[in-house]
Amino acid sequence: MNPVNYLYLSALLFTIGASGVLIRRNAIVLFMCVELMLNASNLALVTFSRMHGNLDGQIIAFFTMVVAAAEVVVGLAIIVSIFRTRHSASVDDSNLMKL
Amino acid sequence: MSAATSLNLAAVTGATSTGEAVQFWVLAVIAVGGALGTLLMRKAVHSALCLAATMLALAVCYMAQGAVFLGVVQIVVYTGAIMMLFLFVVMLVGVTSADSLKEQLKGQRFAAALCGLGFGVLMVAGIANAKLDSFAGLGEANAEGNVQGLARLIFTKYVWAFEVTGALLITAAIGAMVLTHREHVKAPKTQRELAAQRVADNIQVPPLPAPGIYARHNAVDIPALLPDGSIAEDSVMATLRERGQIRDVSQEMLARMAELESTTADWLGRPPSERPPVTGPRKALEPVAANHPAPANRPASDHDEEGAE
Amino acid sequence: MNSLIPLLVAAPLAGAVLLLLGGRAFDRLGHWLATALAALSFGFGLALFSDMLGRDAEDRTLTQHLFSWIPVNGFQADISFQLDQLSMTFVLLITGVGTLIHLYSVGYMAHDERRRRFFAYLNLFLAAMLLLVVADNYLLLYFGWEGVGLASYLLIGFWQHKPSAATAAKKAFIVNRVGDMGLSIAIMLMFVEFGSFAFEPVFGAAGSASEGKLTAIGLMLLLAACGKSAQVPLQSWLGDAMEGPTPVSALIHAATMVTAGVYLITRSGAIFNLAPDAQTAVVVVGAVTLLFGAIVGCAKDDIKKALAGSTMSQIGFMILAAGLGPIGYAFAIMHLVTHGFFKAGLFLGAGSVMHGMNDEVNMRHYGGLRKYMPVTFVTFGLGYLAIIGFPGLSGFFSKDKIIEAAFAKGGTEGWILGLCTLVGAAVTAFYMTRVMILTFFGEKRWQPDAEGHDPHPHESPKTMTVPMIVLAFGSVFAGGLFAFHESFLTWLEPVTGHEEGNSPLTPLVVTLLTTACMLAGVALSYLMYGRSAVPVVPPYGSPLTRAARRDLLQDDFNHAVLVRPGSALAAALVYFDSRGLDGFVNGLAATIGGVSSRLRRIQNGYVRTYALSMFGGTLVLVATTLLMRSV
Amino acid sequence: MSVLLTATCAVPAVGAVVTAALPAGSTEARRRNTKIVATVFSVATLALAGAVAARFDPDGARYQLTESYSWIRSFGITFALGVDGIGAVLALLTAVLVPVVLLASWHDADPAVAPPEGSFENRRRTQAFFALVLAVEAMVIVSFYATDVFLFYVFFEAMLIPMYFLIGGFGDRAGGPESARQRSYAAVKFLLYNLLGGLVMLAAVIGLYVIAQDQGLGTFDLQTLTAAVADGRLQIGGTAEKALFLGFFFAFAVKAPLWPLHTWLPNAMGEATAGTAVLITAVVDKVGTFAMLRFCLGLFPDASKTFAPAILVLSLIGIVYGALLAIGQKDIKRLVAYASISHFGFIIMGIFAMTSQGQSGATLYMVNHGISTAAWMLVAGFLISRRGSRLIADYGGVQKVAPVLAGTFLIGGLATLSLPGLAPFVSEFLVLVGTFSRYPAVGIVATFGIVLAALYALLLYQRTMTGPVKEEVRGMPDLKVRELAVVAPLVALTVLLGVYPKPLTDLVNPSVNATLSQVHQTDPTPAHPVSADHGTAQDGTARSGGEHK
Repeated sequence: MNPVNYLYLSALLFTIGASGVLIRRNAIVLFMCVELMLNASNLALVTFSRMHGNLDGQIIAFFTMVVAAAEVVVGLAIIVSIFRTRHSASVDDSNLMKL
Repeated sequence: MSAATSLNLAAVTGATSTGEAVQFWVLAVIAVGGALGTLLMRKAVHSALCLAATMLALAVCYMAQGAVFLGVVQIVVYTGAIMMLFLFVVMLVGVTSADSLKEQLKGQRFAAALCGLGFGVLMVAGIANAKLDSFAGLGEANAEGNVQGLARLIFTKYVWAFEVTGALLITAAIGAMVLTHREHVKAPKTQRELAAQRVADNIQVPPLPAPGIYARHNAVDIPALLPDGSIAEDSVMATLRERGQIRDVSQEMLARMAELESTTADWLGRPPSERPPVTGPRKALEPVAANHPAPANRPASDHDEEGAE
Repeated sequence: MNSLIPLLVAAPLAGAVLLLLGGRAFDRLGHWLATALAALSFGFGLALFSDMLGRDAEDRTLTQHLFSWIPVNGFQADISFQLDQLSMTFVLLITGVGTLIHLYSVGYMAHDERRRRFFAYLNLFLAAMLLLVVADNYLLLYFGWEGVGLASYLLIGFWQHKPSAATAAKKAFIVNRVGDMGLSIAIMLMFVEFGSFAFEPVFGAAGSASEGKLTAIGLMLLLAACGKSAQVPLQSWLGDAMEGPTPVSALIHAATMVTAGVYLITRSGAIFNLAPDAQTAVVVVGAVTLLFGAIVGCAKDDIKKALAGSTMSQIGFMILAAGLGPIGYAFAIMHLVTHGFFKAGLFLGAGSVMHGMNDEVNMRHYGGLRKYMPVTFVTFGLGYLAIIGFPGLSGFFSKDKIIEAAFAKGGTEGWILGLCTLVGAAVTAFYMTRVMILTFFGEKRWQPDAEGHDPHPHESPKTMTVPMIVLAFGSVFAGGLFAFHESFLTWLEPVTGHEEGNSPLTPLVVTLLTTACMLAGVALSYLMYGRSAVPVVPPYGSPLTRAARRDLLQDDFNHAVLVRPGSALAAALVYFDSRGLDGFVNGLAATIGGVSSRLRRIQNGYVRTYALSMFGGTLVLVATTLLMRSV
Repeated sequence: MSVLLTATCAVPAVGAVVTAALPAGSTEARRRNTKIVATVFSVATLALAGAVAARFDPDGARYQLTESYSWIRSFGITFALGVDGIGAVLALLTAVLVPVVLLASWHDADPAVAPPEGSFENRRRTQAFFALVLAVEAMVIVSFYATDVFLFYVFFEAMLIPMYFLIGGFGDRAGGPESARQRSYAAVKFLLYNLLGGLVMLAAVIGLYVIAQDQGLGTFDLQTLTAAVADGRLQIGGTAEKALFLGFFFAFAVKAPLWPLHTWLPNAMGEATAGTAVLITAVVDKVGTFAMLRFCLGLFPDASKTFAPAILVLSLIGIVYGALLAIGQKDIKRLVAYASISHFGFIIMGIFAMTSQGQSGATLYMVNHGISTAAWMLVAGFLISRRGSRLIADYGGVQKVAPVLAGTFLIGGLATLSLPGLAPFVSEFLVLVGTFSRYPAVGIVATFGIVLAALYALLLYQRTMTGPVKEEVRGMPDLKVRELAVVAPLVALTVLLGVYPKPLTDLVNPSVNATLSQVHQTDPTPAHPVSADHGTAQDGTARSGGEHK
């Protein structure tokens, strides 16, 4: 088997994640899909690391994870505070950016 | 870990062993299935579980590719910490709340599907077109161990980025605290004020009745019984009431009482009680939600039986 | 001795500054300080005059360079002075008459609460006028030129609470500005032509310039002179300027400032001599104005406006003489000086009459005043005799010389000009006699003033009568003195040059003709006004009379041709600016705003829509990248 | 390397920060402290700017007291300061006017007793106003001293920000809620107009850099660039040079403002406080005309000559148009604004006539117009603050009740109409002569401007100050001591520079000569020059003649 298949898997997962972001309305699920996209890119990075024979790809994947953790913390906090005020986790209910 | 190490051996060279191929196909199916599950499950909890599965599969993929450390981190941080965080929030927001199926944005689903499809095709085409046949493998890089190799890079070449991510994490932590912190707009009411307020509003001046039936049950989802045998709804917390997760055991209790009385009468040699079995007013409360089994069939919970005889 | 020249200017200037900035401290004695400084300046003038008389005729030009004013590469303007015989004449006239009028004003303005300011302005005027005549270059002359314009503006509008006075002041300044424009263009032309605008170098180099250029410079200078000296077509402000206090009319609008145009033309003789076309223009302007002013003077019932018409006419005589070239320069200046005496005297007399008549100016409401104001009557009468050219008095000598010079121009022109001046002399006699009769003779036609007080005519105080008496002396004897052995001509000749024309008539004939015309004018006037009662309400009159009462429709003309289209243009431009230019800008903004408000509907506020567009954008980017790579 | 220039720029900047940081002004005493601190900083700036002008040696190099610090190395951008005669004089003008403006605006930024609905009203209002004015001063002075094109651009644009807040946040007390709307309209219009110009200029700045870099001159340093342009090392080429020139000129023409890009000025000056209006017209706008002289002519000499006739026509239209509109105005401050447009026409005309008289005159004009318009506008502001109306028709007979106010107002008006003896005359005449000697027809038409100027200045005086005293005007107080302290130095300077402008011309002449030699222009020679023995050879001639070589 060619390790390129990992890349195909990564592309597939990324696409599924992106479609999820577009389709799902629950902010939490939407957020999960974002995580899925990040994971997919991590897989690609790890595969590239293997391809090039150095560890820099893994390092980037590592940083991605850290940043994703930070992002999740803040993102979920935002979701919670929105839920507290609006009693809804649907992103369609927050459309105040429309003027 | 030993499995991972053995898998890792295949990854040190660029080529893949048959074992890895088998493993890949298994994991790929799990990962894609999990991803689709995340996308398609109506309930957030289920989505989260599916995502966790995908992440676990990916963790194994990392290990198979020689990224042992990342695989472990993936399990610990992602599946362990982040997904738990997700689950907490899901619980906070409401486990049962499900997306409605009706799409409100016109053409959104179609456009999303089209975009997804197009993007997938493009990516696949791009990868297929790229010259990716030579895989160097990580044998050299991981010579002194994957963790050591990563550590060397992180603390030398990427030390600046590493420090910055540290700052980022602290900022995120503070940010989360700030965001979820609720400022008291006015001074919190004292107990005296609350009491005065209750009297003034004339609603439930004394404390609410406690849940459970003393000597028989003390679970929070079992309402207390009123003297007439009907249930006291106020005794169950509002969340459970809202979800319809109240276990009404009044019938069973009354049956037991009746049984007890008749046994006693037998033993004392009295005639059995003429009192008919009470079927108290049920109010509007249906004790059993559609997806809950009838509580009448579940009398023998662990602690419910204590002191029965 | 040269260092006295700046002091000539500095003394009254110091007075003006002290009185304006000194505040109330000078309220009590400021007017005497101002008078003393004017007199001091006169003293300096006399000292310089005696010094000058002690020198040779050719060596009488004094210069004094103070400092460099505007030094920019080729453009060198200096604050430096030049005092020659021509300037000296003016200095003495200005400071002399000026001092007398300061003295007169002490009495005339005694009850005005803003007297200090009045004297400050008078001193300012003296300083500017002196600067004008002692400047050694055109730019510094321009400084004084506009300075007197400012003083005139301030003094005409001295009683600012009267809208008519404020309007008259503004009108005077703006009409003068039109003239000033001419002066500044002339200076620019000189700079471009000669690289300098100082008198000496310009006059020295004038010969090398083309006649066309010199004519242009000359015409521009004439425009300036028209503005300042109230010559047709820029004469309309002088009548209105009579809104100012009477001493102002006497000093500025009769004796000195309005004659600045004559000074300018005489001073620029070197240019005009080489530009005959410009000279012709000067002569035409002079001739037209002398008739114009005389006609206006005949019709006015306001004593000051009648005198203003007369001033215009007399300056027309001077301009005409100046336009004749070296034949006439000296006589123009001579008439200027004698006119300074008698016209100042006449105005002061008029002021004295008004002072006694509750500030009434309408001559139809006077009558029979000779008994009540004997000193005024006598001094005014002497001035009257001088102006009509009664033999032996000042005006006789000077005006006669001008008429003679006009004939001496020669040819058809000479005849036309001579006849014009003769007619002018006759009309002068006519309207001055009319003024005399209406004011001092006949029966009383006094009217109560606005508050119903009947006038109680009385002789004016000493501070007012003394200057009138002194000026009357000047009116009587100055002309004779100047004509004696042609002393004035000899005095000025080194500066202005002189040549005898070829007159078709002998001087005696001219003199006789002049006297005859004068007598005819007086007789006609007596027939019309002296023998029958004068109506209090003016008769309807002939069309010419009615037009003359309205300054020969000059104001109506200006209004119709300049003011009305001008304000319409301004209004149209205001509209254009707010609707056209700004409308374009605002319209652009509105268009962008409109398009944006439509485009913003795309921003529906749904996060997922934004995500979709981001994703779509990424798709396009990736596709483009791949395509570009594959190509 | 002397740090005098940096210090001159830094003092007002520090002053702005300090003033802004002072404790909030809820009490009168705290507000007064703020004002005094700001004024002290502005006076210190004046002292430094004076020192710069005093240390400038007219016979020395073109740019003196130069400083240069590396800023953005990869693009060759430096924080380079240097001063020539023109910059020194204009920076001094700025430094003179700011303390005066601060003193004049002493109470303009006090919180209103009853804040109107929706107005910018808070406790730091006073601090904000004084800090913003100092910030403007700092930025303007940097612009005058900058010898790096990019540095100049940055500050040229940055000064819009404090100006925007000054216009939009602090208006006349006159007018109701409608005026708040008008004010924000004016502020936005000011900002957009100038931003548009600035962006076009940015494109031109980048274009200039790209072209220069192609020819091996990767720098924004003005001295290097102008020297390279002069000796042919930098050849921008016909079309590109024209485009770049227009890019620079557009920005400056908006700022100046030149007809037909002027329409923001009447709004801005009308709605802002009198002090801010003075800042706009007397200080900020001068940067535009100054930059035409320094950048347009220095960097693009050929294009400048190509476009000069067209620009002269526009400025001529501006002179007449501005004056006619001033005559037609009903609002005192808008009248002053249109008068300024007319004057800016003169300044631009002097610059592009390309004669030493014209350019020296234009530079003096910037200074003199600054001083005289400041006097006129500030007195008008005092008048307006007394009656609470900007309409000319609401006044009449003020002279009777407030003679000193009327007198200073008249002096301001007379200066505006260029009365000889007052400073603007010197500059206006120089501009006219300079223009006339190259373009006689333009010079003659421009001369009509002096008649129109007399018309609007005196009409305004007549309608507001003379005539019977109006009921609302009765009891109007005369100028107070503070207001006299504002007007007196301006009037004194107007008179002084009208009679003895030599200190300024000595500073300006060498720089103008250098500018002219950059565009390869010499003054037209007189047709029939006066022979030597008649020459008016004074000390000034010999001196400037020497510098010319």
